[in-house]
Amino acid sequence: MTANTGKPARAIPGQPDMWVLVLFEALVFTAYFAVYLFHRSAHSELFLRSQARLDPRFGTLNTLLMLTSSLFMLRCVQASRAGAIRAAMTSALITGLLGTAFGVSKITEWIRLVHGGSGFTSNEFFEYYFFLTGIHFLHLLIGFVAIGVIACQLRRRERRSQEVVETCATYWHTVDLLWVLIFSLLTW
Amino acid sequence: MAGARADGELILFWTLPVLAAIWVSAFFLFPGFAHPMSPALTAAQVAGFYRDPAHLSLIRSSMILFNWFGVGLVPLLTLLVLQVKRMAHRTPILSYCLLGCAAGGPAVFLVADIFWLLAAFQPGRDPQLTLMFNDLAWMTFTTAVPFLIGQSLIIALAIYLDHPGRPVFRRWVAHFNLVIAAALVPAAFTGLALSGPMAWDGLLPFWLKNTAIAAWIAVMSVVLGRNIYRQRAA
Amino acid sequence: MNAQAKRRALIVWLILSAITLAYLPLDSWVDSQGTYRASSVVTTIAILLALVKARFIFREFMQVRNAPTLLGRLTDLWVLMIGAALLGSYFLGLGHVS
Amino acid sequence: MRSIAWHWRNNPKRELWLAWYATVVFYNIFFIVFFPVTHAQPPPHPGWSDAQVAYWFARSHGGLLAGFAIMFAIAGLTAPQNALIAYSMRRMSVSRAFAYSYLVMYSLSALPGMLLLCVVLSVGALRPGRDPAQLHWLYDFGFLSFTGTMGIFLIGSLVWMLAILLDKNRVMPKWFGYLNLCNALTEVVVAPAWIFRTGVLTWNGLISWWINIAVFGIYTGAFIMQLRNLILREDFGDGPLPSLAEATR
Repeated sequence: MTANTGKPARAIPGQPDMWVLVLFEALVFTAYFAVYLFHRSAHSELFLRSQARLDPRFGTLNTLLMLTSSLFMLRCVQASRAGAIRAAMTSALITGLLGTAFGVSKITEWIRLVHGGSGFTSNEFFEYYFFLTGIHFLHLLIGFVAIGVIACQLRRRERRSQEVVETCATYWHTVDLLWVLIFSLLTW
Repeated sequence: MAGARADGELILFWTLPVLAAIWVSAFFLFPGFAHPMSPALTAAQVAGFYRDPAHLSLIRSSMILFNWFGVGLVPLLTLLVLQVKRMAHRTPILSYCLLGCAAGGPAVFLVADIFWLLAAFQPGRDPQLTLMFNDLAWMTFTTAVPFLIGQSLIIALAIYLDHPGRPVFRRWVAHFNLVIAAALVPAAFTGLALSGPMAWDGLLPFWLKNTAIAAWIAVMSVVLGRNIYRQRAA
Repeated sequence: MNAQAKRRALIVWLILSAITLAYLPLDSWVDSQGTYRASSVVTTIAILLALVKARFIFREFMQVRNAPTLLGRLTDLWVLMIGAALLGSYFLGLGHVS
Repeated sequence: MRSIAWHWRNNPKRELWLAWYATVVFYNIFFIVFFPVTHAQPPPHPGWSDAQVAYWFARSHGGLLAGFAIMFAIAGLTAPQNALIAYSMRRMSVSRAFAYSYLVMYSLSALPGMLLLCVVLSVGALRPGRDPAQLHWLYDFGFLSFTGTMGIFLIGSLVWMLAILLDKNRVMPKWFGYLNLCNALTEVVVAPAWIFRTGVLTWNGLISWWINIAVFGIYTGAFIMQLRNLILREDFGDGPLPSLAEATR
């Protein structure tokens, strides 16, 4: 467990093993993005016309929700490290609620698009759009499991493992990180 | 190891005669086995085979029986797994292997069954389609040897690695399983020949393979039965 | 110390949110052209802003700042690699316009 | 030769090593058969016309029949691999349910994972004169069953992941547990192969095949090495496994 007084030692937050997932998934997504960008610049007319059918307010709102959830996740970790269980629990709860809001907003956007005639199979751009946002959504769902694990740890109070809390937090920030990249590439 | 935990093993073992009866009757009911259908038949001949009113009910009933036989073999294979578990191994890994084969083998076999029944379900179909289903059935049936080869090799290995002083099965059973595994291998290569001894109605993929399976079931039943009785007496 | 960390996190969040909102004028700039013409400048800016955000998330939210230097170097390398791959494939694709 | 004989008689880990070598041999033969011999991988295009499919079958005729014949003969080698992975979970501090459910799932994995493709493409290659439309049906059946039925590999990876993350016996490193999650996610990415006939998400697509196969390759390499380490470290107890350095000293 990390010392919570004095100058903190330089330690990797959580299990170093989680960073294998973070860096690996970042690479896999980079590969997806590279394929997307290549085709986008080769067929820019179609992509830009389709992109214009996205409402940028959804993307912006989702990004703000995701960033804010990350902020509260960081607060949760800091509070747990300082032994403030109640504050940590509240932050974890807010993180989960913001994640839920993100999910709801995402689904709303999907439904709107599909009703507007832009589905998964409509054209090449929407193939990428639904694929990337869909696979990200899956990461978000796994993120809820991570929040659940944090909540279980916090309920154990003194017997909680700060390492597990931080590992799960790192995963949640990865979901944020991937979304920030998807947002920048799909909406613009 | 013995005692209450072995209850019911004898009943499972004695399902064997029923199973054998199903198997033998299915084998002789199917009009394309006693004189196996050649892969060189034309589409019209194959369609004629399924359209023959004398054949149709025989094909259907035999394949339904075969379906039962395939799955019925699983409890008996599981009894073999338990014998392997009794051997003096450090790990349960060989019994895990055998359990995997016991599940995989019948599953592959059932696929062949589906294609035969599909061909017979509407014999009035375009002869080309009937020919395709017939090909799928015979290819699946004939090449469905990977898990049979696997389980023979695993049983042989398990016996070789058993305690030499107090073996569960005697060593000749291992040698026998190696011979059976070798006899099943040619069937995997049947796709390479449409006629001759390597075609699916030929000497090696049909007669040798099916005789090997019959011999394996017969011999393994006898040694398995002897073991179960001996272990109950102990 | 805790209050200080909290304030730092809040500032980071404000910066990241501001960058997010900075994308909005980029969009209208594209649309004002009337036609859907690809603008390499917009895409490049969008990618660069995303990289800046990614590095902030790594260092501040994921607390790489307090982690051993190796992890810091590794994540920086990753940001560079992602950037190179994204810009590279984008400009490579421009050569294959169909 | 003498040393092999000695290990055969005396090595207490001989069963584990046999299973491990079976795994290595299987993947090597699998690679040779599927890539250079049959050209079933990288997969041909799903958007082809009947005539193009017929031409593909005609061109790879002999390779398909010979290559898949080898697979029919050796596919039983998957059993030791699955048994070894199940054994790794049995050695962990988790319920036996993990090992058994993995074993059950993977006992059937060879069928959608490989054998259906082998049978169906063999039938396609069997008669060169078959109607191209039927060849096309066989072609679709083969590749869709091979690529599109990833449930076993998805759930299997998740079961292994959960066991590794919960384990207190240090049987597998935690990072490998997380790598299982990465692999599971790529098994989801192949699902759109049922929908698209062109693009990057088809059964031979840039994303659902090329990127996925890279992940799968890394994952397979990692688990083969981790199983090797497990055997080296195995002490046949039921507590935490010693580290590799301690075990091989």
